[in-house]
Amino acid sequence: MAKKSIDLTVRIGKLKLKNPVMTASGTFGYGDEYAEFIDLNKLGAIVVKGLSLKPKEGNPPPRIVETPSGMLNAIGLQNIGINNFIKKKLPFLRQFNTPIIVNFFGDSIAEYVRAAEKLSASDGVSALEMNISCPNKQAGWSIFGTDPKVTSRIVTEVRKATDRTLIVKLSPNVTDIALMARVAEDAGADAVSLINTLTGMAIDIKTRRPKLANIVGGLSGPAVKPVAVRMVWQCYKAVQIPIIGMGGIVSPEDAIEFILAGASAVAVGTGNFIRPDITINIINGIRSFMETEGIKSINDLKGAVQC
Amino acid sequence: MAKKSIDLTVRIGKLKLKNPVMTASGTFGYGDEYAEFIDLNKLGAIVVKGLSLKPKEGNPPPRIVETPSGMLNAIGLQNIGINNFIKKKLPFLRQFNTPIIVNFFGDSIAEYVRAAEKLSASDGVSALEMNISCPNKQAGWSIFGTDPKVTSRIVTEVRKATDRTLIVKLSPNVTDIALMARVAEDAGADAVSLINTLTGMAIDIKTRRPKLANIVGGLSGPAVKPVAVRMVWQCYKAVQIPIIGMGGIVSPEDAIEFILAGASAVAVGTGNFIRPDITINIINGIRSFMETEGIKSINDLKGAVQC
Amino acid sequence: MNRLFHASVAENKQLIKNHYLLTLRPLENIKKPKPGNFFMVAVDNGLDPLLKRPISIHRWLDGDFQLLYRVAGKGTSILGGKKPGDILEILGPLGNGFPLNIKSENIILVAGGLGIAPIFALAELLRKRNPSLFCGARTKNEVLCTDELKDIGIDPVVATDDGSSGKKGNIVNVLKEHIKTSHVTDNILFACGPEPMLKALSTLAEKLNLQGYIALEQHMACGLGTCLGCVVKTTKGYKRVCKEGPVFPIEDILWE
Amino acid sequence: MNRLFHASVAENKQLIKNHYLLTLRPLENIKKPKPGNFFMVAVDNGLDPLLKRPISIHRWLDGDFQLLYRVAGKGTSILGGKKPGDILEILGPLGNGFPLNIKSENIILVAGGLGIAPIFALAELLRKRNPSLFCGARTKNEVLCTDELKDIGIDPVVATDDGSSGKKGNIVNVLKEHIKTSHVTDNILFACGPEPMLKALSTLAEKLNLQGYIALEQHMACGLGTCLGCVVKTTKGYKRVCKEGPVFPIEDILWE
Ligand SMILES: Cc1cc2nc3c(=O)[nH]c(=O)nc-3n(C[C@H](O)[C@H](O)[C@H](O)COP(=O)(O)OP(=O)(O)OC[C@H]3O[C@@H](n4cnc5c(N)ncnc54)[C@H](O)[C@@H]3O)c2cc1C
Ligand SMILES: Cc1cc2nc3c(=O)[nH]c(=O)nc-3n(C[C@H](O)[C@H](O)[C@H](O)COP(=O)(O)OP(=O)(O)OC[C@H]3O[C@@H](n4cnc5c(N)ncnc54)[C@H](O)[C@@H]3O)c2cc1C
Ligand SMILES: Cc1cc2nc3c(=O)[nH]c(=O)nc-3n(C[C@H](O)[C@H](O)[C@H](O)COP(=O)(O)O)c2cc1C
Ligand SMILES: Cc1cc2nc3c(=O)[nH]c(=O)nc-3n(C[C@H](O)[C@H](O)[C@H](O)COP(=O)(O)O)c2cc1C
Ligand code: FES
Ligand code: FES
Repeated sequence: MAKKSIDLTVRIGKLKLKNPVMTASGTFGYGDEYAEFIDLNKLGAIVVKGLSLKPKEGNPPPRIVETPSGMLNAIGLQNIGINNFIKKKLPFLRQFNTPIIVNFFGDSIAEYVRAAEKLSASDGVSALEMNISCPNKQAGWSIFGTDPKVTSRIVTEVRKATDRTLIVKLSPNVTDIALMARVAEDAGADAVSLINTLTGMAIDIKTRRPKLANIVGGLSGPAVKPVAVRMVWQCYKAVQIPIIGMGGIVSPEDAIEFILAGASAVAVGTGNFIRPDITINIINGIRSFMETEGIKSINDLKGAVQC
Repeated sequence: MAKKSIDLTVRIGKLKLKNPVMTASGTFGYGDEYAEFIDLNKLGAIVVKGLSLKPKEGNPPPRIVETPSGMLNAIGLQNIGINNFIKKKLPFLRQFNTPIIVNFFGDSIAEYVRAAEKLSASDGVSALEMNISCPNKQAGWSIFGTDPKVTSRIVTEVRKATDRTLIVKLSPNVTDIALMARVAEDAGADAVSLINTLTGMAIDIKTRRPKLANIVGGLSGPAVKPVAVRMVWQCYKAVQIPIIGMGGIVSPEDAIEFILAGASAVAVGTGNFIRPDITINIINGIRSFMETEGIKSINDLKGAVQC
Repeated sequence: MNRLFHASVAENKQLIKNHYLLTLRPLENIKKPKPGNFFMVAVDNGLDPLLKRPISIHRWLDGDFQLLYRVAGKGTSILGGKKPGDILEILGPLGNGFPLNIKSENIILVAGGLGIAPIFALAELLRKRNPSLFCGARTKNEVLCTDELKDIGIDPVVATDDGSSGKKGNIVNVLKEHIKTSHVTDNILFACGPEPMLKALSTLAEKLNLQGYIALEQHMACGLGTCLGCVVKTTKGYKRVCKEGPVFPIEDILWE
Repeated sequence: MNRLFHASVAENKQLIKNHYLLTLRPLENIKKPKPGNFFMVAVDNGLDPLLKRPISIHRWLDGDFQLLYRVAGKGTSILGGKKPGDILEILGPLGNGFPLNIKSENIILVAGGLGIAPIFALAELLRKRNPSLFCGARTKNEVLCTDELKDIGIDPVVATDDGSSGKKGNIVNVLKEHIKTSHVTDNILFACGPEPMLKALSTLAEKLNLQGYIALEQHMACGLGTCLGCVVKTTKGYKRVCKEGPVFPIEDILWE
C-alpha cells in the first residue's frame, strides 16, 4: 500500500510525532470537545489551552472580533489552572496514543518555573510549551517575549526546572524574530514554536469603543500567514533546533508551505474554528501531496524552499 | 446645504488638506493614470511612488502575490528618479488644487539628504514623506527604520535639509512602534505616517520556490488593518505630531476607524487596485457618516475612541 | 449523527426587508435540535467571512429545519443570496437549549424582534400547555411569524414601538401590566430579544421574584466551548454562551 | 465611456471541464476593445479574493462581449459559478493590444491552449487577410473554438500532445515545418500561449529572422500601470504587461 511507504514522523526534542500536524494552544480547548469530530489518535500532538498555576478568569467580553480573513481574540488567558487540568483533563487525554503538549505561562519568572516543575511531575505531559507572549508583572506588564534579555533569563530558568521537551513559543511582535529564536536556543529550548498572534485592534465606529473589551487583541488566521511563513523561514536560517510553524494554516497546502520554509511540524489554530475536523483533512492532504509528488519522507520537505 | 456645514479639513504640518483622504505611496503611480477615473482635485493629497536620486530598476518578476484579504509586493522601489519626476510628472500634477506629497528614499543618509534638498527646491512639492523601510547600504542592508538610533540620525539630517512639511513613514516590523514615532518626533518630523507593509513570504509548494523573486515582500491590504489600527492608536498616545494612518483601508468605515484611533488623515493604498475610484467613495462616505451622526468637524473624531 | 454536516437549501424566502426564512435539508442524519439550540452556519467556502455564523433553530420539520434570520452584516448578507440547491456546511445543534422539565403552569414566552426565531421553536413544543406569548417589535410589519403562530394555535400579545400593531410601547411594560392584573404567582419566563429588553425583563423578574430563562447572543468563533470567546458575566463567573448557554437562568446574568 | 463599469452575465457556458465562455452585457457604454486588450474582472464584492482577475477579450459582439477562461484557482472558480443576471464590476479594456497596421501579407497566428482566447479576437479582425492559424493543445477536446473558427471561415492547423486531433506533437514544430516548406519570407507571427511555447517560438523567430508579437501574462494588481507589479524583463528594461503589454515584439523579451 502506498500509504505505508510514506514517512510522516517527525522529532521535536525527545518527542516522536506520528505526523507533523498538531493543534495550536487555545484553539482546541483540552481536546475533549473535539473527540466527537476526529480521532484524537490521529493527531501528531495535542497542544492544550495555556495554563497557569492558579485558574484565571480571563478578560471581560467581547473577547473576539472577526477581521478580513482573520480574527482578533482577547481571551485573557482564561484557564482552569494546572491542578484542575491534571485532575480533570489529563486522565481523558492520557487515553490517546498522542503526545500531549502543555502550553503554560505565568506572571513572573518564579511562576513560570513553578508551573514547569508541576507539569514535569505529571504523568502524561509529553512536552511543555512556554507562552512568553504575556505580560510580565515584575516589569510593569511589558511582554516577556519581546525583550531578548528577559527571554533568555526566563528560558534559562525554566530549562533548569524541567527535563521534558521544552518548546518556547515566540511572539511575532518583534523587530527580529530570528534573534529571539537564537536566544531561546542558546538558553536551552529544545524547539521554538511560532507565531503567536500579532497584536491588533478594531474600533466600532458607531459606539466609538474598541470592539474588544481588552482594547487590543491577537490577530490570527489566514490573514497572518505570509508574516508567519516569513518568520519561520528566518528562524530556520538562524537556529538548529526544530521549529513548529503556525499562523493561518487552513489547508494541506498551507501546512506544506510552512514545512518548506523550515518547520519540522505545524500547528493549526483558528482553522479548528472553521471546521472541527480540519486537522485530519490537513494530515490526509499532506499524505496525498507526498504520494502525488513521490516524496518519501516529510523531512525531505523541511526547509526545502529554493531561494 | 448640509454638505457645506461639514468641515473635513485637516492640518499636517504646514499643509492644509481639504479632506483627510490621501493616496498611499506606490499605489497611485504619479497620479496621471487615475485622472481618468477620479477628479484629482477632490483628494486630500496625492502621495506619489517613492523616488530616489537616480532611477531604479526594481526587482525581477514575479513581484506580487495575492494572499488572503491582502497582497505581498516586492517591487523593489522601481522609480523614474527625482529628476525625471520633476521634469515629466510634476508639471501635470501641479495643475491640480491638491497638495503633492513626494515619498522618497535613499541607500545612505547622504542620499536621503540630497534627495530632500532637491525636492525642496522644486515648485509644486508640497511635502516630503521619508520612507525609512528600506535597506541601509552602509549598515549591511539592514532596514533604516527598525533601529531607533539610525532613525533618529537620518530624520535629524533630513530635517536640516528641508523646510517643507516632513512626514516620516514608519515601518511596522518593529517591537515598539510608539518608540519609533517618538524618535521621529524628537528628530523634527512634522508628522508620521504608518503603517508601511509587514514583511511576509509565500512559497509555491509545487516548484518549492518563493512566489516572489525577491523571496520576501510587503504585506498590505485589509488583512493588516487590525495591526495598523493598533499601531496608530499606540502612536497617538505617544506623540503630539499628526499621524497619517494607513493599512487596509477600503471603505469609509475603515478610514473612520483609523481617525478614531488617532489619525489626522488617512491614506488608501491597495484599495486603489480594487477600484480606481475608491478614494472618492471613501471621502463621500466619510461625509455621509458625519452628516448622519451629526458630526461637524472631522477633527472631532480624531483619537475619539473611548478606551 | 454527525454534528458537522451539510444541508441543501430547500427555500430561502424573504419575509420582509432583510428578514429571511431559510429551509434546509440535511444531507446526513443529524441530531434533532431542542428549542434554544443553535447552528453555526458557514455562509460560503471562502476565507472572508472566516467564521461560521450562529443561528438559532426556528422550526424543526421532521428532518428539514428552518432558520429565521436578519441580514445584519457581511455573513448574513451572503446567506440572503442563497438559492435552492445551494449547499451549506453547518455545525450543530449546539448549546444547552431551554430547560423543558417545567413544573410551572403559567408559561410566559417573550420575544423581542427576531427573538421570535428561537422562541417560536419553544412555543411549538409547549403549545399543549397554553403558553402566553408576548411579542415586541419596532413596527407592524416587523411582527414576524404571525401565520405560523396561528398554525400552532397561539395568539400572541403584540406591542410595537410606534403602536402600528397591538399595544404601543415596550413589550416588557405590557407584560408587567399583564402579570399585575392576572394575579397568577407561579409564572415562568422564557425570553429572547435585544439586550435592553432582556435587561428590563431581568429587573422585572427580580422585582416580582419571577423564575425565568433567557437566550443570549455573543460573538463566537468555535461554537463548541474551546475558544472561550463567547463568555458572558454571570454570578458564577464567566460562562460560555455556546456551551453553558445560550440559555441562562435570568437571575444569573450580571449586566454591565 | 467609462473604463470602470458593470456588466451583467448573459451566459456563462461550460465548454469542457474547467473551461467557460462568459458572455457579458455592459450596463454602461464602454470602449470597444482591440484584440490583445484585456479586462480586470472582480469575481465578487468580497475581500478575498482581493484583486481583480485579468482576462483577455475573446470576442466583441457589438456591445456584448465574450471572455474565454479556464478555472485556474480561487478567483476563476468563483467566476465559474456565475449565473445569468449576476453583475460583475470590470475595469477595461486595458493594455496595448496587437499592432494592427501590418504590412506583411503572410499573417501567422499561433495559439497554445487557452492562448486561443485573445488570438481568436485577432483572427476575427484579420480574417479578410487569410491568416494561417496554428492551434496547439494537450488533447483533442482541449482544442477550443473550432465551431467559432469555422463561422469566421478559418481552418486551423491543429497539433495535440497526444495526437488525438491534428498532428501529434508540439505546435511550434509544426509551424517550423510549415514555414520551411512554404518558402514565403515576409511572415509575421502573432502568438499567445504557455511560456514554454512562447520561448520555443522566440527561438524559432530568431533563427528564421521572423517578425512577431506575443501576448504575455503576469500577476497583476492594478491593471493600470501604477503598481509596477506586472513587469517582464525586456531588452529595454522592465516593462509593464498591463501597460506597455500584454503584447510585446517577440525579440524584445529576455527569457530567464
Ligand atoms: C446563539 C445565537 C443565536 C442566534 N440566532 C439568530 C437567529 O436565529 N437569527 C438571526 O438573525 N440572528 C441570530 N443570531 C445573531 C447572528 O449570529 C448575527 O446576526 C450574525 O452572526 C451576524 O453576522 P454578519 O456576518 O451578518 O454580521 P457582521 O457584523 O458582519 O459579523 C461580524 C462578526 O460578528 C459576529 N456577530 C455580529 N452580530 C452578532 C450577534 N448578534 N450575535 C453573535 N455574533 C454576532 C458575526 O458572527 C461575525 O463573527 C444569533 C446569535 C447567537 C450567538
Ligand atoms: C493579460 C492577461 C490576459 C489573460 N487572459 C486570460 C484569458 O483570456 N483566459 C484565461 O483563462 N486566463 C487569462 N489570463 C490568466 C488569468 O488571469 C489567470 O488564470 C487568473 O488570474 C487566475 O486567477 P485564480 O484566482 O483563478 O487563480 P489563483 O492562482 O488563485 O490566483 C492567485 C493570484 O495570482 C494571479 N494569477 C494566477 N495565475 C495567473 C496568470 N496566469 N496570469 C496572471 N495572473 C495570474 C491571480 O490573478 C491572482 O491574483 C490572463 C492573464 C493576463 C495577465
Ligand atoms: C482564541 C485563541 C486563543 C489562544 N490562546 C492561546 C494560549 O492560551 N496560549 C498560546 O500560546 N497561544 C494561544 N493562541 C495563539 C495560537 O496558539 C496560535 O499561535 C495563533 O492563533 C496563530 O495560529 P492560527 O492563525 O492558526 O490561529 C490563541 C489563539 C486563539 C485564536
Ligand atoms: C505595490 C505597492 C507599492 C508600494 N510602494 C511604496 C513606496 O514606494 N514607498 C512607500 O513608502 N510605501 C510603499 N508602499 C506601501 C504603501 O504606501 C502602504 O504603506 C501600505 O501598502 C499599507 O497600506 P494599504 O494596506 O492600504 O496598501 C507600497 C505598497 C504597495 C502595495
Ligand atoms: S464560541 Fe468558542 S467557546 Fe463559545
Ligand atoms: S498590474 Fe499594476 S502596473 Fe501592471
